[in-house]
Amino acid sequence: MQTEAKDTYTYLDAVAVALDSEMERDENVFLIGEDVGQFGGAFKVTSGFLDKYGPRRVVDTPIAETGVTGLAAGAALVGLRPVVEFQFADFISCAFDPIVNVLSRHHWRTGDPMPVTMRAPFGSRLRAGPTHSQSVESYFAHVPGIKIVMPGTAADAAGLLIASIRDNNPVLFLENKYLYRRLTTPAPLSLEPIEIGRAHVVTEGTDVTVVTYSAGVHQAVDAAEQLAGDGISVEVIDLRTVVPMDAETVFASVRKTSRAVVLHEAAEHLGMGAEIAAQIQREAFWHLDQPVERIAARNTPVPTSPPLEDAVVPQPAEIVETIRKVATA
Amino acid sequence: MQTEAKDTYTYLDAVAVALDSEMERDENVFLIGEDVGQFGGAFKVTSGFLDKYGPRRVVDTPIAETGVTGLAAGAALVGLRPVVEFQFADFISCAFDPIVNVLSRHHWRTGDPMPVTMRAPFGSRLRAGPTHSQSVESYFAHVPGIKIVMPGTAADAAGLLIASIRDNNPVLFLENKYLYRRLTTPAPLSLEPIEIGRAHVVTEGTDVTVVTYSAGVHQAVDAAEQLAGDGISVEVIDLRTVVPMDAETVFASVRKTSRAVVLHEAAEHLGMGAEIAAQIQREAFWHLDQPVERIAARNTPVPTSPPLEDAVVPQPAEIVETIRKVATA
Amino acid sequence: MAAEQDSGVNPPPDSRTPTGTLAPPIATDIPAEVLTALDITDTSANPPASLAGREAEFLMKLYEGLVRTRAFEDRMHSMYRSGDLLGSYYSGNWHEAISVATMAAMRDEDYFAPLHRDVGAHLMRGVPPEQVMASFMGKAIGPTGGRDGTLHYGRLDLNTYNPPSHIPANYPVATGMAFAAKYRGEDRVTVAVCGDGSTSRADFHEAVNIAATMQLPVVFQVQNNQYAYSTPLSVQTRSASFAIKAVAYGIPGIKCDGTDVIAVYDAMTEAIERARAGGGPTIVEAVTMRMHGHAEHDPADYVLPELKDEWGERDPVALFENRLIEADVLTAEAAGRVREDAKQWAIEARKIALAAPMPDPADIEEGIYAD
Amino acid sequence: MAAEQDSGVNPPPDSRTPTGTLAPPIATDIPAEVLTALDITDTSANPPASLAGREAEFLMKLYEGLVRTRAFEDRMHSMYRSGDLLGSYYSGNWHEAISVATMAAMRDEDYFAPLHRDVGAHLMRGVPPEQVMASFMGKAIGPTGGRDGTLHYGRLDLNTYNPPSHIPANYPVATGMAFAAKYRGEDRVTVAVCGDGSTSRADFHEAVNIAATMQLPVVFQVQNNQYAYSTPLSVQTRSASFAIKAVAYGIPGIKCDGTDVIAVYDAMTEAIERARAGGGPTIVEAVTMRMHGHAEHDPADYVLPELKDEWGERDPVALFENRLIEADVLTAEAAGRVREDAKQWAIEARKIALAAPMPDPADIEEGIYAD
Ligand SMILES: Cc1ncc(C[n+]2csc(CCOP(=O)(O)OP(=O)(O)O)c2C)c(N)n1
Ligand SMILES: Cc1ncc(C[n+]2csc(CCOP(=O)(O)OP(=O)(O)O)c2C)c(N)n1
Ligand SMILES: [Mg+2]
Ligand SMILES: [Mg+2]
Repeated sequence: MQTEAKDTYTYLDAVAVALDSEMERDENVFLIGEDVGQFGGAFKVTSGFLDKYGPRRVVDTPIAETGVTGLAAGAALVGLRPVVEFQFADFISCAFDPIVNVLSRHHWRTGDPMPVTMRAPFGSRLRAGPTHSQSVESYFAHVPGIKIVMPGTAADAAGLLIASIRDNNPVLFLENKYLYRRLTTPAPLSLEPIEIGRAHVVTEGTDVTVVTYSAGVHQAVDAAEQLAGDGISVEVIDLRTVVPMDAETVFASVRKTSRAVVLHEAAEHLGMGAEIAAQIQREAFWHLDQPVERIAARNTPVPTSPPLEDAVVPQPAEIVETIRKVATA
Repeated sequence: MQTEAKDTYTYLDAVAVALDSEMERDENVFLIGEDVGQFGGAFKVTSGFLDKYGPRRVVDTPIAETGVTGLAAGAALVGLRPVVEFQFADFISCAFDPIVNVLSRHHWRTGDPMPVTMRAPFGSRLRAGPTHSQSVESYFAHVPGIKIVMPGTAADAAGLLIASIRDNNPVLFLENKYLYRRLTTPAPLSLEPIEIGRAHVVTEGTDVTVVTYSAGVHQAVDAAEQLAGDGISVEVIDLRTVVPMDAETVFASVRKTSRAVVLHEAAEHLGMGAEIAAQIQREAFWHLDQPVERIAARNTPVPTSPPLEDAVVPQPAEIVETIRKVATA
Repeated sequence: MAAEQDSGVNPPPDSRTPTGTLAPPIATDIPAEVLTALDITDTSANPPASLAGREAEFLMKLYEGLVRTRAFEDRMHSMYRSGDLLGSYYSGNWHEAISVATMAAMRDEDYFAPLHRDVGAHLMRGVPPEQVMASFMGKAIGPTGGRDGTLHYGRLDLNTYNPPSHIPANYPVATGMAFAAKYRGEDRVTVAVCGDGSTSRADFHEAVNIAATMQLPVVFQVQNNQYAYSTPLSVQTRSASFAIKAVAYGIPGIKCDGTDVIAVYDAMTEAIERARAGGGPTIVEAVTMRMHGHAEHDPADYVLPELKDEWGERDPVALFENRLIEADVLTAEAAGRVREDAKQWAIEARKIALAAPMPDPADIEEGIYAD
Repeated sequence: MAAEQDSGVNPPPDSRTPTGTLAPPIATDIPAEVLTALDITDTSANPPASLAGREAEFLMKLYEGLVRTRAFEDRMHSMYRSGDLLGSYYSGNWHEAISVATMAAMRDEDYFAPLHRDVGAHLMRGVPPEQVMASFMGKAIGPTGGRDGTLHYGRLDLNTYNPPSHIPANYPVATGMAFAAKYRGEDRVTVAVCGDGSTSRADFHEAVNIAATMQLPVVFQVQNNQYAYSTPLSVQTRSASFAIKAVAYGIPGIKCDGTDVIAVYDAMTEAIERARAGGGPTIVEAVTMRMHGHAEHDPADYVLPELKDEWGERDPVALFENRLIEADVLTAEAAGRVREDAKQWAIEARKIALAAPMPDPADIEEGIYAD
């Protein structure tokens, strides 16, 4: 079990510890998904949970994303708090219909509760190709009624997952699988919930604002460090939750820096960057010295082969140069 | 059959005539969907087609949007040109998975053909409620490889449908069901294909650009007429196809007017207006005198009850006033 | 020209006559021993289920339910015609016996996940008739206050799920309600309803399969009314019946006559009590005929006249009334009174619905998220 | 504490032993007459299919196919271990008989819609082994030039569909290929393949149902290897077999021993020829065991040791080799030569794949749209 006391916690550990603490705390929380039981899930996040909580609360399913998501909705309606694991975020496409037409609208239509947490490992840079590397936040961000949480650090993964499970709404909790074992945070790991809808200013700066989330945070911080050497002061904002979005923190920063870049690994076209840029230009128009730039994946699927994938998803040099251009133009 | 020679053609007639002409022209074109045969479809678009073309080419199906869309993909792969009818665009959610993971990427992955046209009646203002009034273009516009065509006039419906069927790619052809019988165009109805990806400047103007598509075109033209009385000159651009988008025509107009409004009936958050605003502020930043404004539905589902629906989807007064504000601020 | 070719993918239209009338293929094609070995019961070709040993009070409750449901349907048909409604009405004519029997077989605390033809079930569960009417009128007193409309009037406080239009989205949701009951060790059962056409969809298959493997306390009812919009059974499935689809999931199936309120009651009771006792899901197919269009705007001229005639004889309300009179449970006079009461009840409801206000749009953007 | 309660929704882990070994539930639970009445054939418990009357050339073709496939698999396993591949490898060990028999039963012009364990089928269809390897290495010579990878090497010029990861998305696509063949009056058949786990999904149900109602010339093969990733059959379905799911669609089903190349050949031939003659779809279940992990990174320690031992004895390549030797179609010496040739062939392919360049990213944004 990834949940024992440790000196450092990986992003993956943090997810596991958060799940464990919520299951201990609330008998109504249960895990459901493909291979989550004895196997502990494709990425081993739920390793050991079956032994600790038994098959009543750690439920292996047939391969049936539509049905399992609908099942979670029904269980949530009458008082349980399901945590659904999608094996890869790519397969959430098979649950698009119930998420949009059952989960998202039900509370608005009826006033009934719908506390479903959907965990899904997403993202690129693992050479996993077009159908194991998708960023799926834009599939759902247009649909009113779903929260979309995308932590970029291990500590946030824990605090935000706890908040997601306690939230009374459907929450899409997108775990960046590239970070699972690449990122650690030292003990102790806080198990305080982190409010959904609050951005975090990771590095303060004065010349340009970079708005990002999930793995983009680390790319932005790396770029900020490099640009600091050239005397360029970058403010990095980690949105942490893309829906609802902490727009005020973004606007305040842009009013200060007058320049903004949005960074994400999803494709550019109608990615979250479009909404963020559209809002910034409206709310901070008279403060802007430059148009808002987007750094995002090319508008293609994510290729498998390393040179191809590297050409599609944002790379460090492109990130640094785009921020530099916006900051100095 | 809606396809006989007529003095005037409704938007619905135009779709039927275009379908008929393509079926006459190309033996590989066939229609498939729920109730499209003897019944002629829920909106009667394909009325009479079964009698004319027989059950081989006008194919009623079980209620199985996932399977039928996949079937169309397989048939298209090996040389046919399926035209799939979704009974309401809302039900395309059930085909999200094959559209994203089979249809959209297949050509890029393999070089194989994928000429599938998906027709779906969409949109609000018919008191049809949250699951019969959805605008679905944003569900798919983030996904590379799908074209999205949204005609606003009867003539465009015909020309663009013909182009869609002849296109070698998956095309989502979204018919505005509010316009079906409310809009007419005088004979003769041209059966020349209209190039996908070309916008149309509907009214020329100098003070403000309104970028819109589908039913929004008529709302924008009405507003333009009203504002003309107040001496405000509005340029209305009908995108006609939202993916690919004719960005150059939009940019050229905004460089001229220096002010832009985007109008659509989809919800605002990550609607097409986000992408359009993000592109305009980037490409015409130094020409803009005002931020780009979006007029769109509130970020809620579409309610059923008339006063509620009217409060959610853009109404004439709001449209006029927003354009006036942007033009005169 | 293509139309003349005979390599048709579908059979030509004339041959697409509906199958599955009450001389059902499974009874004729598949021997009874085979069905028994598979745990499929087919009572649909039997004579009407016996009234013997049933209490008069119980029979009268069923009868009143049937009559009220019919009175309500009649009122809705005329309200549609007089323009009272925002759009169409999805008639449950000839489904009354299924709705009423299902509710009679269920306990109040059991969960119910209906679809669009279950108006009688809602009425039996206690939704005031004016609320159902209001749902078709966009009025503030409707269960969703006008946010949703038409058939979306499920009320969770009555243990009823409010489904979206997507069919049968209620099936997976029902497995979840059943899951929760089992999780908590409650002995509530969940009943989910769908039509013949709905069985072709993802949600049917995934839900029934999941419920079967998890042995959840849920009953999957299929109301086989022989059409899905204009689509006859032969285009919908090639299987011998819907009950027999249970074989694919390793669970029992029951097929019964959906115009016989007692037959449906018996079938549902068997399935519900099995589920309550831990015996897992059952598919119950109740065969009837959709006597109106898909909704009132649809003249349904695609239905074969013979079929309409044949089934016209099988009015579930009249059939039961006659049997009760024959069995001396009811007199013609008493029946008349029940019918007149029901009519007044529906007329009264219409008055309330007509007088009700439209909703106030002020708070329409609220409630996207629960607190 | 919850773990101690016994109101478990799933049975406790220990009782979730896989069912569906070659003493299959349908053969024991459901009498043969019942299966016959339902048009389900179960030969899976029979002795090996007879070699009598089969030409030596044909038998040798099968044998060589099996040996090559195994040699290829062996090479891939060692390439995985030596780090030649970008990620994991989805082994088709113990699936060789199914792949080879299926290709032998098909014509070149028949359409094939595979999934991830069908490497032998691709090789038989003419995909050069270095292309398959390249697909797992991101090399430019792979069928998608490195855009897609791993198991996505279907080549339409070989009448093979290239599926995405989503299982079984190939099932609906296969119905479309079959639809096209019927539409054009061609006598091509389409064969679609999926695993036991894939049968639980939307795509399986909707595709088989559509194909059945339209009577399309398609064969739906289910490779029952008793696991879906870590998930045993008992969590996947409660039905007696996968072949018997055909009942839900009104089509025939056949269950056969997937380690007996001749048995699979006979089952597939029957189904394919029925489809070719206009008799519509069949579900063919071929039972085997997944002898490696889901992919090579998975140690599969969730598989019961008894099951691995039992099936370890049933190596489809060795079984067939022994039978050919017994039947004097093959000598031990000739067998050795065939094996050695195959090994060299695979080694040669690896050399080519290793030497092949990585793709050039210059045109990666091209090809989103076809002209
Ligand atoms: C996924 C989906 N596709 C299409 C529709 C449109 N539609 C509504 S009801 C209906 C027919 C349903 O037939 P059936 O399940 O037999 O129920 P019945 O109306 O006969 O009671 C259709 C096609 C829908 N609601 N959902
Ligand atoms: C829709 C979907 N959900 C989940 C997965 C992840 N996944 C890939 S293969 C697999 C198991 C498949 O099992 P089975 O169908 O039995 O085939 P096998 O691997 O045993 O050959 C799973 C769960 C997927 N590819 N698609
Ligand atoms: Mg029906
Ligand atoms: Mg398997």
